[in-house]
Amino acid sequence: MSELEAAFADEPALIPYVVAGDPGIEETKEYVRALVRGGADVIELGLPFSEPIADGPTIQNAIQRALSGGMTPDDYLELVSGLDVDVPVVCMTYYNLIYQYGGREAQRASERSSGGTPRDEEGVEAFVSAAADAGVSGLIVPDLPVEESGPLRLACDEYGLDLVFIIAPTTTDRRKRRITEQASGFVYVQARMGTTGAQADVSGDTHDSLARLAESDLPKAVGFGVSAGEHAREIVSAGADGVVVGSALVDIVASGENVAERLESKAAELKSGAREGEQEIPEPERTSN
Amino acid sequence: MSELEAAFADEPALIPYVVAGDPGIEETKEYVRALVRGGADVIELGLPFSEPIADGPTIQNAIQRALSGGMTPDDYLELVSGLDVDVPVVCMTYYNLIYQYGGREAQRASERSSGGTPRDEEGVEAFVSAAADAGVSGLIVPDLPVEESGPLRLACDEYGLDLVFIIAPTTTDRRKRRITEQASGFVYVQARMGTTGAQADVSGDTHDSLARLAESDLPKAVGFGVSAGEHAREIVSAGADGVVVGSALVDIVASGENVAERLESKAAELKSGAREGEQEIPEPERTSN
Amino acid sequence: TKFGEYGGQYVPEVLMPAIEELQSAYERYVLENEDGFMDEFRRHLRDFGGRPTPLQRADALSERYDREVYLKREDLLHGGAHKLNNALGQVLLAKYMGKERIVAETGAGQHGTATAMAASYLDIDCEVFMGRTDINRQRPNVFRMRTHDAEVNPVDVGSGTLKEAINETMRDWATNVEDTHYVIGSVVGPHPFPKMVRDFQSVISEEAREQIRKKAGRLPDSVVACAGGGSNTMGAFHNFVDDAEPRSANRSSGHGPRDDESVSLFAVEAGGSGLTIDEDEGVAPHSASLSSGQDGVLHGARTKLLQSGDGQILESHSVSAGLDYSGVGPELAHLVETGRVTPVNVGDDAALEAFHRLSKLEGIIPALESSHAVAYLERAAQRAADGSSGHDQRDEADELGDLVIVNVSGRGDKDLDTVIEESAKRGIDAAPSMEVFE
Amino acid sequence: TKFGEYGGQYVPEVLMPAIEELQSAYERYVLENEDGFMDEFRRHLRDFGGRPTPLQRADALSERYDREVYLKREDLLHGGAHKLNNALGQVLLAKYMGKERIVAETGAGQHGTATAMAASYLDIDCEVFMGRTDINRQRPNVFRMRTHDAEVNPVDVGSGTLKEAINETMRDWATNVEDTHYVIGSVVGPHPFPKMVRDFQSVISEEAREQIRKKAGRLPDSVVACAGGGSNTMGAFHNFVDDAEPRSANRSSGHGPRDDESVSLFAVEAGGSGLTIDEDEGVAPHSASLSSGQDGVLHGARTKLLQSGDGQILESHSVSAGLDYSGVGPELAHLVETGRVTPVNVGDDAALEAFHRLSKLEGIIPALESSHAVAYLERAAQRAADGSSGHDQRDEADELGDLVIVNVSGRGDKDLDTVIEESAKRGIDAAPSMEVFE
Repeated sequence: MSELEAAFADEPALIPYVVAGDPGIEETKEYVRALVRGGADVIELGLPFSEPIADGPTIQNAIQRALSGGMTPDDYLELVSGLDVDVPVVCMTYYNLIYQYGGREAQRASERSSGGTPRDEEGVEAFVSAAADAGVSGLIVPDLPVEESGPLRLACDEYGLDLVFIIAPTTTDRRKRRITEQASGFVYVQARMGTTGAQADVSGDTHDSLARLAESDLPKAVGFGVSAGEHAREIVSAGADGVVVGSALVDIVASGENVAERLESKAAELKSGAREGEQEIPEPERTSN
Repeated sequence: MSELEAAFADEPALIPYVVAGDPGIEETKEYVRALVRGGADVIELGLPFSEPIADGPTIQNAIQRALSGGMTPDDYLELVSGLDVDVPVVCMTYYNLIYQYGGREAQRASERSSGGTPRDEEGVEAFVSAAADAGVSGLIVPDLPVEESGPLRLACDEYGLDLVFIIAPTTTDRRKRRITEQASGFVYVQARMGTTGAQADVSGDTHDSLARLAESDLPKAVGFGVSAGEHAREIVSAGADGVVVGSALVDIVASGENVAERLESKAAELKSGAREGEQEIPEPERTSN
Repeated sequence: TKFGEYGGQYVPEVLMPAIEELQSAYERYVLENEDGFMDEFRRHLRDFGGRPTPLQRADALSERYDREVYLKREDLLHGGAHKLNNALGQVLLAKYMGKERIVAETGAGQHGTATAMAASYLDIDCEVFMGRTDINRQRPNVFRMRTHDAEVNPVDVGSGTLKEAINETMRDWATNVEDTHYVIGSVVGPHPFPKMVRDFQSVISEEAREQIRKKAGRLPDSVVACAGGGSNTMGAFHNFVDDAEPRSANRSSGHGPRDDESVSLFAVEAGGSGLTIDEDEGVAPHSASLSSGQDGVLHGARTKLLQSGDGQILESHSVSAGLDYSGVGPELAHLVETGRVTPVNVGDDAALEAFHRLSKLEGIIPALESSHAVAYLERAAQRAADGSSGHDQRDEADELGDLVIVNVSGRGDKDLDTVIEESAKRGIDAAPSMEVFE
Repeated sequence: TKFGEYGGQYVPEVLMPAIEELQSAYERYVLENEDGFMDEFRRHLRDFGGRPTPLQRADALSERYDREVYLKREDLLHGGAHKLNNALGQVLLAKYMGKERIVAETGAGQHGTATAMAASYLDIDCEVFMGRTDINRQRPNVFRMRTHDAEVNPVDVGSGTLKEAINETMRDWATNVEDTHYVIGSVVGPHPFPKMVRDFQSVISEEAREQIRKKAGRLPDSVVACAGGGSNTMGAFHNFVDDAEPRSANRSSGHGPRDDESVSLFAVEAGGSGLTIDEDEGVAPHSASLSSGQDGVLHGARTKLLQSGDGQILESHSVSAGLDYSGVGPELAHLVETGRVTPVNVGDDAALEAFHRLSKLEGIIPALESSHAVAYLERAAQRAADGSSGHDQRDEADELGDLVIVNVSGRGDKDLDTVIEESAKRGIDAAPSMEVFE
């Protein structure tokens, strides 16, 4: 059982998301500590990419702030390795940063050797290796569908990282099987169509998606639109093993007021909701995970 | 010999042009009298038409002033009949006014009869008849080439008006013969290409044109660009029987300062130049007209 | 030199020799294809101009009006309008005649642009006369002409619009006639211009006739074209003027039989804001010379004109600058007089609505000129609806018949600013909101 | 799903089922002509779009460059650019797929306009995403889209240009993927978009190949097309990519023999103001991804990109808004990588000069995009002149050979304001004076 999987073992997991470097590196460290104090079981830490096509406006703006602040992949890995928290960190980013991080390594290598285009295999390995060194437990790459994930999956296996995949409301059963075969750590259940962003209620798609995933052994964490303890309760009671909360927290970061304190209390609210939700699950089901 | 032809009999004729109604009817009467005092042998009086394609900017603007002042064909004929000068008046206008004057008559007629389009024959007769009644001696219609002049020629013959045609620098010998066959009163020799307008010198085309017309019995008056006594001298010495002067006079009208006085003295200058020119013609040629 | 009572050559003597020379060149090169002139002309139309233009079935309009509506797509010609057909023909003819210089008038700028294009393509100097008012309100077309290296000469006299530009071009021509050809922009002016321009434009109906036979299996019941000066009109009509052949039996199925068997020709004039003339101001609030003009002589030809009782030419008005002219081609006047062409008119508002309708329903933004032709379909349908109890209107609607060709003489990109402004001012329902701009 | 190392499907899982559905529809309808899809597509291209477009011999350019220069006239396609080929194909495909709604991104507005046209023609709802900056600087195209009844959704994030508009359209698609098709505007995006868009655009080279055989009796020595995303480029190249047939003996008469016997393909990128990148500002002063980009993943595909060493995408820059994109189609990247396509670039000033040159010499105002392709003729000629003593440059110039096709991908009416302003600012000699305005 990987570090990530283990985080779901005892009780429903709270997976808060913030963007690294929003608005600065020290703040991010402070916010992560606050979230852990509030009850976070896993920290999903965004490595900002300039074209975040899977994210809604809230997180786009956070990414913009982080990039304006000068956040780079190297800074990110240094930040992670300097985090003094005892929960696993999963890195959420887009594929080009992973590919290009390796690309730079490969370019240096190809100057020595016979040249040529860097291949995926060379590209991702450099990033995964560095991430593993920094203490990253797993990766979420929202623009990397299972079809294109081969090289990254191999590298993650080699360096002991989990590779988390997203299951969307549109995912067919055939794709679901393919994805769950490749996924590790947990399955990220996308609660609704579209992009990330806090919503006022839980999408009806959530229950269907969880039901379709009942047979999978991996923990299932629901994200996209989760913003309140009540949502967490409902989602966990519907069978989820955890909730991912991003935009609602990034909103707090964006406000700039009492951020750490409010993050901690929001995390506590969400964690508490998740625990309540667990109580509502009939006994036989609860033990099935 | 018509009134117009007779005006050329004794000495080289001065034919000044002004636009009727520029700037008003009473002013025009005053200007005409001044021109006659200065030595005019024929008055060319423009009946303003909104689209004066054969005229340059000076006369265009004069026409605009006259039309703005409300000048109409009826006003024009009334003006002519009220002129108390003893030189012939030739009416310069464009064909649509002649055509449409009759058109109105014809329309009134067609309301009584069975309708239908007014034809040239009906159209022009009304105008020519009214012009004759008003005391007009002849017509110059710069947009009516000889090809289209049949109906107007007929009407002029019927009412005893002369129809003056223009010979241009481009006119071929074939056309020249056709035009001189149809022309009466005098032949208007266009001194240069283009449109009316005062110029600083006499065009070289003038001598050629006059030479080509030597065999014609009609008096030859040269216009387009004549503005000074010196020009008149040169033109008459080259064999012309008269000069037409328009824009140079209209410029004086436009200035609005001491107009009558200056018109009279300009006419005198031109007439004097013409007389000087006549002195320069070798005797045998002078008697040929 | 006449079409019945209309036409002729009412120009200053200084121009007559050039007119005779042009007449001779027209006969030799255009009518007799001397030196392969017409072959070369057609090659340029094809390779440079993009001919043939399509005849497209307008599916949405056909459904809306319950008849087969076909659009002749002159908007796809190089430059964006039918104007190039004529400009290319005349510029080429000028070269065959050995002229070294081209002058042209322009109002909205379409003809000037087409002439400038043709002149730069065929490598001959070009000067365009354009009223100051038009220059200021048609800047993009001035840019285009200058970009094609044509001189643009502002005309400051009078109202500074098309009429004055024509006058001024005639003056230039009178001055430089020996080495200069005047590329007149429509089927107007002295003979042989109206015939020659018609011949250059008649490729429209030549193609349309063949295309409709191929697509619909027969000739149309009617052809609808807008009419300002009338060059797209005559181009769209010419090859149908003599058509009087019987149609297939089913043509009468939809709307009942018509009295005659010929192809009906509808010239749609700009009704502007109404047909009443203000003689004191010297202004007509429309450009409907065929519908309401009087016979007269303007710009070299006898034709139907907007004029005062005295014969002074009135300023015309239309939301479409390209239809804004006080005269009309003499051949059209003749065809109207003889009953072969039916003159109709639609006002500014109806034209604006038609502009939006075609843009929304068919994916084609028509020129405001062409929008008048499109608008007549709606007018006919409305009359049919209004008059379903009365016979007169019913008959009028049915004149269009079951199979209609509408000439889309040009594209409307050039008119977008005007249309947006005028639609907002007049509260045209069909106009889209432009709230996207902050 | 790849062209060599390039291409692929790098999109969120939520879109993958739609991509699979699209792949299936592409294979059935486009590749296998199921239900006569391709027949209907080609009929619309002909009747609505105005295809075929001419292949015109450019007489003045041929003389200037001492080689046969032919222009493929995509500027004559309905809407004024090659964009309609793709928009019409995808909108029609969306209808065959039973979709009820179209979304599209647009930068300069050309693709948005083409999509709006096609959507109104084929009667399907259409929403276009456009950056706020672009909306404000491309007002006429916004007017056109609105006039065709398309919604225009402003994108306020980031720099408010094309890149952001694509991101936002992908987000809308991810939200509404079940009833919505995303009409992507170039040969970019996840598979099968690059192949499918190429197939829709390949009608350009299909026609050009047949036309040049008919006119010149053989295949061209080279084809020159501008490359931003690369849809006109792939359209102009596709049917020549496999050509390696021997040419007639006299082809080497003018410029000496070349090394290979295939049709040379030149992709002309926007060199902007120079190829140096400012990483600190995240800005590239050009759009030359093929010439100077690094491999990476953007908008669903692996391709050559303008990016920082970290992999952040750089803002590109070109005087031509339509070339202003940080990526390029993956197939072009592959063809460049394999040596089949030669990437070259010309800067802003050279493109502006070419804009004026073609307008003056040939009577065609090219789009600023297309002006880059035209400019490469001049560049090659200059190099030949400069390098007449040295061998290297001489060879480069001779790559164009004796018979060249240049793809004029669109018309430049839309660019007039920009060109006049930029020409004045940069002191471009070839620009005409605009003193006619008071």
